[in-house]
Amino acid sequence: MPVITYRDAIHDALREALIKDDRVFIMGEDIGPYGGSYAVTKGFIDEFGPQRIIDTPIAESGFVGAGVGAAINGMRPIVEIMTINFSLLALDQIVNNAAKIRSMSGGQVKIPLIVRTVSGGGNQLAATHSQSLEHWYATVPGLKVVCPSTPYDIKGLFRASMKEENPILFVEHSLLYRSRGEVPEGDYTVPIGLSDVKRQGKDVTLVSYSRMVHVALSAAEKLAQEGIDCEVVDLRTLRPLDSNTVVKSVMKTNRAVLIEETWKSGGFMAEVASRIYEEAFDYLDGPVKRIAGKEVPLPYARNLELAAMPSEAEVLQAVHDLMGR
Amino acid sequence: MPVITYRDAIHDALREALIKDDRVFIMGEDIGPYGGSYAVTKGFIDEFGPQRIIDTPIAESGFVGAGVGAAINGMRPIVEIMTINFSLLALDQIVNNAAKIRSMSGGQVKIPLIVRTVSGGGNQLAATHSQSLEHWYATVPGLKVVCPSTPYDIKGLFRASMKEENPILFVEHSLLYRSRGEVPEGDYTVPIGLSDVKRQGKDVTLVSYSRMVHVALSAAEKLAQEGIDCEVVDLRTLRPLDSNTVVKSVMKTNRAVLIEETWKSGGFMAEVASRIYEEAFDYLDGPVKRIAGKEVPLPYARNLELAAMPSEAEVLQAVHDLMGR
Amino acid sequence: MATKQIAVDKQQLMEFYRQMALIRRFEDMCAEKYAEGKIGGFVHLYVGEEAVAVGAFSALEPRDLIMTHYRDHGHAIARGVDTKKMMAELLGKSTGTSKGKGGSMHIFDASKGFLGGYAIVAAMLPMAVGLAMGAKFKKDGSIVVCIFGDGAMQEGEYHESMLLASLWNLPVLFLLENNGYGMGVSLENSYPLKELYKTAAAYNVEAAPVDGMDVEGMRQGMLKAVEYVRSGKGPYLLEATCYRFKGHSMADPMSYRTRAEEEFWKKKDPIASFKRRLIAANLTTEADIQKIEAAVEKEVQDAAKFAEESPAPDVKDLYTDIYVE
Amino acid sequence: MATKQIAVDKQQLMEFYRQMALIRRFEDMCAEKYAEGKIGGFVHLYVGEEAVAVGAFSALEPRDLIMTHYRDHGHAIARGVDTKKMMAELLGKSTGTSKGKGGSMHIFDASKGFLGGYAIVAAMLPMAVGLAMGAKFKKDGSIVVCIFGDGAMQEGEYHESMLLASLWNLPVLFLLENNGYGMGVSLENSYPLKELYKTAAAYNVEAAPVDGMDVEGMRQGMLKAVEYVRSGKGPYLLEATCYRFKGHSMADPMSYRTRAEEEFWKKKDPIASFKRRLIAANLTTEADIQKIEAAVEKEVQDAAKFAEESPAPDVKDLYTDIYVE
Ligand SMILES: Cc1ncc(C[n+]2csc(CCOP(=O)(O)OP(=O)(O)O)c2C)c(N)n1
Ligand SMILES: Cc1ncc(C[n+]2csc(CCOP(=O)(O)OP(=O)(O)O)c2C)c(N)n1
Ligand SMILES: [Mg+2]
Ligand SMILES: [Mg+2]
Repeated sequence: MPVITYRDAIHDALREALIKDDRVFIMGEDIGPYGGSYAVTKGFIDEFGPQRIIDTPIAESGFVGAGVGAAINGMRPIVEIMTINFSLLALDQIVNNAAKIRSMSGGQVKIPLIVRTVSGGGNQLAATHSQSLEHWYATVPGLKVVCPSTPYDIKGLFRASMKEENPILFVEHSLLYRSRGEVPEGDYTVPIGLSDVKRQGKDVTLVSYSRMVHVALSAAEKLAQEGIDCEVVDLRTLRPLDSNTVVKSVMKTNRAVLIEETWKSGGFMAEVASRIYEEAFDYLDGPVKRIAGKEVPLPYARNLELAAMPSEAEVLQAVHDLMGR
Repeated sequence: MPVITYRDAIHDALREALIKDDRVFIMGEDIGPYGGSYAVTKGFIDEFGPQRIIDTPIAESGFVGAGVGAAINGMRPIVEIMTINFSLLALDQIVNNAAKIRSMSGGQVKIPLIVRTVSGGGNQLAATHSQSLEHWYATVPGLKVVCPSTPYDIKGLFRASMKEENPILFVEHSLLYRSRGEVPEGDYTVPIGLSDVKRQGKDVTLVSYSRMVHVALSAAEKLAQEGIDCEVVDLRTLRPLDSNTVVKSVMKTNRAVLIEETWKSGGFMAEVASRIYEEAFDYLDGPVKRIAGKEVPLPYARNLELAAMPSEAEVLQAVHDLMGR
Repeated sequence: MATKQIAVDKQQLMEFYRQMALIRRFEDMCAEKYAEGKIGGFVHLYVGEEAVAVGAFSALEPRDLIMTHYRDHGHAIARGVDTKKMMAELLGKSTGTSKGKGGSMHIFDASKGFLGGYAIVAAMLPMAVGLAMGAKFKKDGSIVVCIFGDGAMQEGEYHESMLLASLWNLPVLFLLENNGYGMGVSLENSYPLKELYKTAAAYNVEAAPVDGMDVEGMRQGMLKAVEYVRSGKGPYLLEATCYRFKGHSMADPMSYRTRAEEEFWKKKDPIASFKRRLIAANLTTEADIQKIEAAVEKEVQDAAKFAEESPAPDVKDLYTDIYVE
Repeated sequence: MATKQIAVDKQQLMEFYRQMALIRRFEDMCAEKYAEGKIGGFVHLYVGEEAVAVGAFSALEPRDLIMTHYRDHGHAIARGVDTKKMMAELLGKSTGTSKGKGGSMHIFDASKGFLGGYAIVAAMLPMAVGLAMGAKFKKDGSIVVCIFGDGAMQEGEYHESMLLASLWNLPVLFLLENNGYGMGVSLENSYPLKELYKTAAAYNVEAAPVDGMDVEGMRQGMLKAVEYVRSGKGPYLLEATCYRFKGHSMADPMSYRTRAEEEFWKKKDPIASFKRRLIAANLTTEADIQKIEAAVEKEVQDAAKFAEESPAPDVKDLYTDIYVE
């Protein structure tokens, strides 16, 4: 199977969507001649022209709201918000319009809108540019929130998103664009709302999504050398949340470590933990461990940034604690 | 002790702040001649004049950001956002400026800013006007989030907030303004970051905040008649979160029901539940129960609205389930 | 193409009268039902502003699309939305325009191109831009009309929407209902310019003022604007000066404007003055007017009856119409 | 009070030269350190725009306050912020202006009234309005200068801030650095008007354009604006036309503008052209210029050395400077 990057996988999926349906267009900041902040839409302006690859002014509420309106009026807009940090300026349009209009109209309209954005820290971009806020969106009925971690998943989940007629927040991770993985050439989709076991194991369940899946996988490799066999579950979709896969795994391993980038208090893993306790309480030897970002505005200096972000070392420590070693 | 309303308690606390310090001013939509959407600032325009009681244009990001700037430049602004729903339009100013500037400047400035707002549903205001979003803010380092449930607490917590030099989101509840309670005439404060046991009990711990505290208390009364003795813990502050008081209570009762208005998945009670499990796992007979808003955009029709909101009946049911009756 | 100066025939004039009378009577009925506690939430009456919607929409075609704010009853009626279904919506009934889920602020009838009232101030402006992107793509000759208040133009979304519409030369007509107040704050205290249409120059957008108390003038102003927009010249801002005779909503204390000012405007009552003109010009008689009033009365009584007799939504429908399955 | 036409003396002109040369050399050093991997995150160079900051700030007094965007090195240097501390900040050192927590986009020195660079486009505009509220309250004669780009004025916060500043007649000077691009999108493709200062009319705000490549012209334009604002007449919008010689940030692919355009602007290099003029007018000699360049070189080398030799922040400081205790 061809091995490609996460960037190429989403690039190809977008291109495919543009070719398939002329109601599809992309709009966002610097997606045209600049090629996108993360070079995802590179070349599109030449292939599809400025009618379908629309550079927007720096007006997030305006162009995201325009995406909602275009979706109502029969288009299939894909709106790119450069990073999830800037989505705060468009949050009202997403939360109060995109997510609610179908319900408020008694089902009279559909909002087939994909809002693509980029989450996460680790690039020394400091406090305002390094946040993981997808869990806020994941609490909102009417939205779906998708957070792929691999080239395979990003392509498959994007295809599934294009088949939906619901508003979707599609959250990529800035540090994953160069990561590589197998992606079949043919057509396939990855269903929205299904967690994925990325590694089988019997001793401890590591739960995460997006970039932290790779931290979990790498920790699992190290732990395997010590004879600790970790199962790694990738949530893939935060809303709807498939906790069954997680719970089933924990019923097998009796132990769980949950890993996410955002601040711990009120992070998404509090929800995942709650589901585990609620559905597998009697299978647990003790509390699950939550590993998350430290509760600080992410500092610029590299050493502080690293100290503030969840690390593999913390995962190893948590597993060791759980295994009593 | 005099018995006054929640509205009068915050009105009095604001008035006191205005009298005490001439750097204090209030700004927000319709707080002047209109008297405030919930009549909290009634009469202030006559007493303090338009320099200190500033009606703003409908420009939430603008005037909340102006509050941050004024705080940096030596003022003590109290900014009113009519409801927490509209705070979405000012979220970037709160999350990326108010909460982070002190850290990003290496501690060079202080942001003594109080943002007052109103949360919650139950007035048939439909999907966009009935949300409880304080838990999003409660995840943000740099902010404090205060949610008083009684006249005593609102006055005491507001006084404590005025003594802080940190940005505070002060969240009131629209259905509590008419509620009454004892408030001493003298000076007192209620510390930020301390949960409060509103009712002592030994069988089950009911945890909530803001209006849901009253649902919990009312349920506790009914349960008392059946011989079930509930302890009711009012979180009062979501950030910093005092989970000790909750954990201590659960260690005594071995059972907990958590009640909040917002949507269940990713709600704040997932965090509270996680803390309980993490710190009192061995004291629990089984999973704690979470009661929350149904995961729908809140509908207008009264019967649907009631069905969507957490109810006393659900609390009774949850307690009965936990007690095995 | 020169502006079509379609001579308005008698029939059309009488239809104007009927629509305005219907709106006025409908609003009175809303006030009654609100007082009876049968309508909940916020209700914003259109009394005094009837000429704006009636004159304006007479210039539209069925294929055109409309989005408006929460003060939407008059717009819906002028667009021909069924008053029975509207009143049922207001009473929270399953037969309502949104099956009872939207309420007063969210009247919606996609079959009439009436794409909703919106309760978040200015939220529909960016969406209207998006609708116009769809209209432009489809090349079906439709235009979009977006109605908003003088308060809404204070929000940043006004700026972003005007900018996008102009930059992309979209067929959207911004109809600004300048009634001089946003809730209790007068325009004087909330915008540093008197003639709001002049702000269009900042976006290179064509604009004009029109007397919103004069239904025929409204139609003429609107015909010109519609022609401009439909011909592909780009967006247009039409500022209709008007006055709301009632409070902002049913909950308004009405403490912020003078009786003298109200009297001044009541002399310009769009219905009474139009009637005087019709009779003076011998275009109608008191008897004819009485007949219209009687028909209107019957329609509104029928609407109320229909609404009262309709069933509330089934609680099972709490979860329907949120996602497209 | 008439505009003070202070004759700029030779010493001042040489100081202009020194500051511009210092900025240019500092930025080159940043590029070097970035290439060496010693500076992380985003770095936005001010090369080409030096005359704007230097000319503008020469018209200010020490008591005045400044807020700017992430392209802030030049502004900080022109305001006299210590280049050692700045370079240390860029290298993420504890001796940096923000102790390494802010980085390139957040240079901050409250002792100089330099209240920060901000990385969220337009976020500082509302805050500057608030600073001006404070200045007006204190009646200390200070004014606020807010620097932002042509891209920032596309955000809704521009609208809200101009509106508030005008309505409340605040002493804030909006200095618009129009360099023709927001990242890779040209103004042509992002704003429907060429002369951006004309947007001020929509807010009844005084405005003027100025040549941002000419340091003396900048000073003159700014003196006029400062006098207007300081005299209490209200806000002012000064549009400085300029050009950035480098990419948007160090990560810019530079695929969106023509070499011819770049050449056109490089002929107007604010430093080279100023030098030619000084020499032609016999105000200086090549030898004097060499002396300045040497001093500048030494300052920047010293700054680099200081930064390199400074220690990284202590990891214990991860949790400091977030809240005021
Ligand atoms: C974002 C937001 N802020 C505030 C409100 C509260 N609010 C509702 S209507 C209104 C006044 C709007 O005035 P205008 O746009 O002039 O419309 P009018 O009511 O006069 O028709 C305000 C402040 C809101 N609904 N949404
Ligand atoms: C709210 C927000 N949206 C987008 C960005 C990404 N971004 C950073 S700088 C920039 C361009 C700003 O251009 P301009 O204001 O003209 O300043 P210049 O860089 O030209 O000096 C963009 C889009 C951001 N930082 N914040
Ligand atoms: Mg109005
Ligand atoms: Mg620019």
